[in-house]
Amino acid sequence: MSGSLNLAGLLLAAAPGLPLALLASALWRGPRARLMRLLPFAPLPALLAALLAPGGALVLAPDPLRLTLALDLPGAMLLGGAALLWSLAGLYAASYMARDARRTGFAAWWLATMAGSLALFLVADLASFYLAFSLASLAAYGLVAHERTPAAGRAATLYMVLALLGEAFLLLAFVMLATGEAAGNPMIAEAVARLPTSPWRGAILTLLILGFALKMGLVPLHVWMPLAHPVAPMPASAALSGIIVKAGVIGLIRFLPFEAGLETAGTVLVALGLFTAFYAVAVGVTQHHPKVVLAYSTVSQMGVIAAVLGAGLALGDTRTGTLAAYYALHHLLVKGALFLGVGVAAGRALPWQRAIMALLALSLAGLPFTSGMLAKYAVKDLFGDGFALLLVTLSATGSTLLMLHFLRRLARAPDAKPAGTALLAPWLAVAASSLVALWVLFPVASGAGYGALIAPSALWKAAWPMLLGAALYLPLRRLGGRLPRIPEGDAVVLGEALVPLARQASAGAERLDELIRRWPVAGALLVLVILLLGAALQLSAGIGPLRAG
Amino acid sequence: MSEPFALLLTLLVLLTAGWIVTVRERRAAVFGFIAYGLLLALVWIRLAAVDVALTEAAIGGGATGVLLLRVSARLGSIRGMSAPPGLATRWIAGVLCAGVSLALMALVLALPDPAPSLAAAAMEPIGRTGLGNPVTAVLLAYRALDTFLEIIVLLLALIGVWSLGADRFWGGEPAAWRTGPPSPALVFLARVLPPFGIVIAGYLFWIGADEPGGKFQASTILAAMWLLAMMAGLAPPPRTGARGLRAALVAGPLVFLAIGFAGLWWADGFLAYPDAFAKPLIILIEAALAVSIVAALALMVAGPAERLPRR
Amino acid sequence: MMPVPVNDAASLLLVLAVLLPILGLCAMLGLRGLHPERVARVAVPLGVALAVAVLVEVWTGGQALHYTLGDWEPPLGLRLRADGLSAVMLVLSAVIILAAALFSQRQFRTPEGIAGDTRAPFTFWSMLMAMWSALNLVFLGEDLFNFFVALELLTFSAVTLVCLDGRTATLHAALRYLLFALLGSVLYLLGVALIYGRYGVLDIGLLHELVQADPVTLAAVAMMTVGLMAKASLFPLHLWLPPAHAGAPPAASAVLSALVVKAPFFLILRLWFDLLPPLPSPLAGQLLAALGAGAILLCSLVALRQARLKLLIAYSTVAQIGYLFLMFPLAAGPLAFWETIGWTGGVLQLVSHAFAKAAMFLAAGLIAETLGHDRIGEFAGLARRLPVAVAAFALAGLSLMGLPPSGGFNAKLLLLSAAAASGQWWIAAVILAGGMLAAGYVFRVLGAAMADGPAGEAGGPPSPLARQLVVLALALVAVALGFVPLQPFALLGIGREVLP
Amino acid sequence: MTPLVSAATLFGLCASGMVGIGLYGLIVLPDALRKLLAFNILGSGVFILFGVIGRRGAAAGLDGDPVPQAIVITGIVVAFSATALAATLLLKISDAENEPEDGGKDEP
Repeated sequence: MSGSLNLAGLLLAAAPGLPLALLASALWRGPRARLMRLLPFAPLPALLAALLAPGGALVLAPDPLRLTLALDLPGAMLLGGAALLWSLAGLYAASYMARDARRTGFAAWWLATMAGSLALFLVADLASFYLAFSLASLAAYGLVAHERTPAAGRAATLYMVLALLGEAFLLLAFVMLATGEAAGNPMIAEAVARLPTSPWRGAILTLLILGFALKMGLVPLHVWMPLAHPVAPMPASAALSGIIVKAGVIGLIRFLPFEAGLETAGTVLVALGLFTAFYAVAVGVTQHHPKVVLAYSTVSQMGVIAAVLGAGLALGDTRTGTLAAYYALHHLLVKGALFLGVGVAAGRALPWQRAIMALLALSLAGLPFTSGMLAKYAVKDLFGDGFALLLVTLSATGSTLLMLHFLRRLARAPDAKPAGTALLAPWLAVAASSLVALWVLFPVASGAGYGALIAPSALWKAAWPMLLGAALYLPLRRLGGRLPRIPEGDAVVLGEALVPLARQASAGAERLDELIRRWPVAGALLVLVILLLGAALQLSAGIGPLRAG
Repeated sequence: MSEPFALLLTLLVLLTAGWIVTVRERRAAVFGFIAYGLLLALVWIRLAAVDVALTEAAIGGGATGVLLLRVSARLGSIRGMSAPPGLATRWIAGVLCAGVSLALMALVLALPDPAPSLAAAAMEPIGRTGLGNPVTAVLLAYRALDTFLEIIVLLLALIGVWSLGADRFWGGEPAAWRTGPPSPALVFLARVLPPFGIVIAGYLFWIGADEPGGKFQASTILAAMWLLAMMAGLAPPPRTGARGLRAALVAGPLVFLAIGFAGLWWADGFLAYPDAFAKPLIILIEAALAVSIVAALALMVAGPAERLPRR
Repeated sequence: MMPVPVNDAASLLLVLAVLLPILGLCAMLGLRGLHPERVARVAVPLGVALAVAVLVEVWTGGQALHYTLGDWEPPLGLRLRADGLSAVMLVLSAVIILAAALFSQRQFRTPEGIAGDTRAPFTFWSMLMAMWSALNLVFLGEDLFNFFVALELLTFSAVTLVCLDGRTATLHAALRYLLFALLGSVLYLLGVALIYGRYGVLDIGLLHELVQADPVTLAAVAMMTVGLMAKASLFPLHLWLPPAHAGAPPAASAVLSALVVKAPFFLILRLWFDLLPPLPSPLAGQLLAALGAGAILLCSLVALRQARLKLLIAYSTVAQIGYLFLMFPLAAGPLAFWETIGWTGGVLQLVSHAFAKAAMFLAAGLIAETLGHDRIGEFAGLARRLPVAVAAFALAGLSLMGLPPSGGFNAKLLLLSAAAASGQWWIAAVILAGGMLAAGYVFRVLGAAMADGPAGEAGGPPSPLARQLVVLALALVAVALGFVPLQPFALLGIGREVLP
Repeated sequence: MTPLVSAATLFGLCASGMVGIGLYGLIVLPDALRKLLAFNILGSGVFILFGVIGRRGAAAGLDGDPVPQAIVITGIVVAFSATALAATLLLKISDAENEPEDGGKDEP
């Protein structure tokens, strides 16, 4: 890896650099006032880097820090998609939030989250990855909490608790990965190459999967998502559901040892992913708010990606990273467009607007010729011909069901404000880019030609699960209101039942502390500690009971 | 003196200590404590540490005793620092403390024999200091920094005591005893004792260089005489903001530091004395320290300012 | 063999570092007309320069500085010594005291038109000087009894600062602090007596050559350690710390939490790593770590429930001190390389906590001044009113939570690595859980301050920007420590041949 | 005839007892002044222990090692300072608590 400055390297550095620089400029009054209008421009270096600099690398700091940037194919795909969505969602936000009293604060959180999320796709060393991951994950708190309603407060608290929990899992995993490395801060690839022979392989993998699954929202760690994504302002929801969840995806792509292949871990991940895919559909169809339905759809789709990664890990297939990133890019752009669309096409929208929303929604289920079909086609190989393939195929049925439900709830939602070009244009641009990007990248990512896509068998393979889904939707619609209402975030209710317990625990701690701080108790404890420490020291030294001598 | 005496003394000390801790009355405990201080002085004599015995009698018994008497006389009922402990707490505490005592006894018996000692090391270079009393040599030459900081501790405690006064009285006079006019007996004592006290103090100070005795013991006696005069109304307590008093307080440390730093030029370093002048320099330091100690001890017992400063 | 120390001009800096604040104290006490804050304006920058000079001298020289007082060699005489760790501690306390002094220049200024001194300013500045001298002596001393005198100086000055406002509640708190600290001192002295009885030597450097793991030595170390623990307010001996902080002036709270409780901990470090011979079993270290874990878990939970900001921060101090005690089993393991990791992590925690906590207490002081109270429940609107103070609190919080980039993060990372390397998973779990709980109480404050509410308007005039910037600077230092490379610092190892 | 226990050792045991008694008083006595007395007992136990150690170190023609003696002299002064500070605090608390009209504050 060359440490010399090069154009590609500079672009890489500018990708997180420009958002951070803009954030720093908010210290001065002038730029602060214009911060909101600068949002669309902040991710442009990242977009350029994704287009021009794949394969580029830059060492930001030499040994012993070894902070290193490098852009490979999966990273470049996600970086490009994320940059595009950040930019267009920023444009959308500039207009959508123009009258928001706290827009400057919003822009600051936005830029911090952006910097972290963009950096995440192009860092190559362990420390930088953790730094970028923390920045993206913690700054997103500001986006979730922005509205300051009770619902936002609850969602933000839950988000923070789980994000910190995820950080803790990852930190421990990283520490264990780095232990035994000669360098204080190893390259991710070096550390992962040694993972299969680590004495703590099981523990590290468990912690990694827990940490990243929290971010991706795999069941049962998904509970924060249906709460957090909908409460944010529309463009922030798009960024959260489109981009931030991909932090988990890139994490698994980077940290799972696909080269070595681990069958057990892979199988567990497949099972976890597929269960998530169907569970989220089942809960999602009972939801009423269109944004909540979309959030459940994200959970379900992340389940599919986890299954893809798991299958690749079990096979030991080195293409897995690229394929998973390709699928994730599809979801990134489509889900971003869907959330932006909720802001313009809710309620009685114009027919063409409804049509585009329908196309986008069904794209998630793999509608032929949309990005969804391409993505699903590309990843199928990894599943072989067995039961897992059937389940993955059927997940499209579930998606169809969920998306039809979404379109219906969208039509019944309160009317969106009449949208001007400032909102419509970014929305349409994201929607269009989902098609363009996936078609352009298909040969690169899958290694197959376009011809395979238009073969009738391929089209039928994409279509039958959807038809099945559509057929299933009819009875479901009949049931309509008689479905049980599952609260948003489903299992979180069980978790929140623990809150009083935690309160009791802390009240207990307070009482215990009060007791300990009573003078006679503290005094007696002091004497006790003397005796215990004295005895412990004698035992540590191998001296038995106290003897003269 | 023989072993039975030591045994008797041990029993007396322990019994008095136990009595102080268990007796109901606060005032009785204070009187017990004064007696305890005198017993301790005897223990120190029996341990052949006459310097310490004098210090213990003067400060441990005398100054502390006067202070505690003054406090217990004025102290009203105050909120306890904890609820009176129950029987269980007392038992647990008792067992634990007995454990510490027993462990300590075992450790005392386990101390090496022959005991390590710096006595020879302390005597060897004592000629360079010109002193005859090794304890003074330790205090003012070998471990002079400790002694310097000890004076700072005194000053700090005095500032701490002063800081507890009210803002408006800052710099004013302490009211050592508030209650009524002094008794005739006290006035008589205050007239008769000081001349003797001053003579004894001067003697102790002078011999301190070579024999047991020294600045602390002498200063304490002087401070006691001054307090006696204040209590009897014969000498007005000084204003805590008075220039002279402040100068007296810092005289000791400053002289100490000045001579210490001068050591950089005329000897081998900070706090080193040139061999030829060591004894006079040490006596000069002791004299300056004594001034500060008398002022600090007396005013610490007198308490914070409680009368308006006279302008 | 120890190298024969020479008293040169550079090592005279050590003497000056101890005595300069005392000279300041004498000037304040002796000359009323000078006004103490003006004396401090001269003494504090000089002291900072001295501390930095010592650090530079140790760093460039690559070896410890020694000064033998009066040319009387130990064991008879006393010696001062600065190795890398001492030099770092010296600079740490100088910077924190500088911040406290800058912060307090207005609060403790002698009123205009008064010829002499007045109570609160005189007490504050003279005690700050005495405290500084005592701290420097603890960091530079080598003699066990010398430490006792330094600890007493420290206790007296801290107690007096705690009850400066003279309200009954703070007087009670000060009395409790004083008596408990005295109990700790006497226990320490008891240990010193046993050590002297066993070896006839009090100099740590000489003792290191002599010590054996026999009952008397071990019991002495146990007594000294527990006495020091009482002064460092390690759980379960923390009864005095929360009430003492409740009514103390902000600058006093800052130095108390950042420095005064660290001094006894520093001595425990010296006892365990420089005096105690290597022990075959880590049992005793694990006992200390268990108490540390108790502090982290219990006191963090209690901090979560505090209604007043100062008490919340005080409980956080007790919890964070727990982290320091986790290093004993980690640094005493059989793996030579990781020993330094655990040790460095502990020291880094000490330093970064000092900055972060000083920033927090000063920020709390600004908040209390502006609002007239420090009840967290009524903070809504605060972020608008005091953005710099709230930002400083948040940055300091980052370090307490152990999130990157911050000194606290690096410290926890090193401790975590050492725990992983030695397979002591329970310590790793405690470190991570402690971070979560810290996040809980930090966010509780930030959440309240960020909410919309009336605190934005009510109360007195806003604090001058300069004071807010002092607080922010401290918090930024705590964060900047996160950019120090994760390698064990070469600097901390200078002069510590005892360590691998 | 050598006695069963030497006087120094006897006083060493005595010091151990004093430490225990002082600790006990410091822990269980609720009254602050009494705690202060207990602290002084505890402290004097430690000082006597130093004295015993000094006496055991008699050599070079001296009746005892002078270093522990000097340490005790310093220690006694420090203990006195502590006692004075604590006692004044105590008086101040007592004054404040027995003058309820100004709520414990000095300054109106």
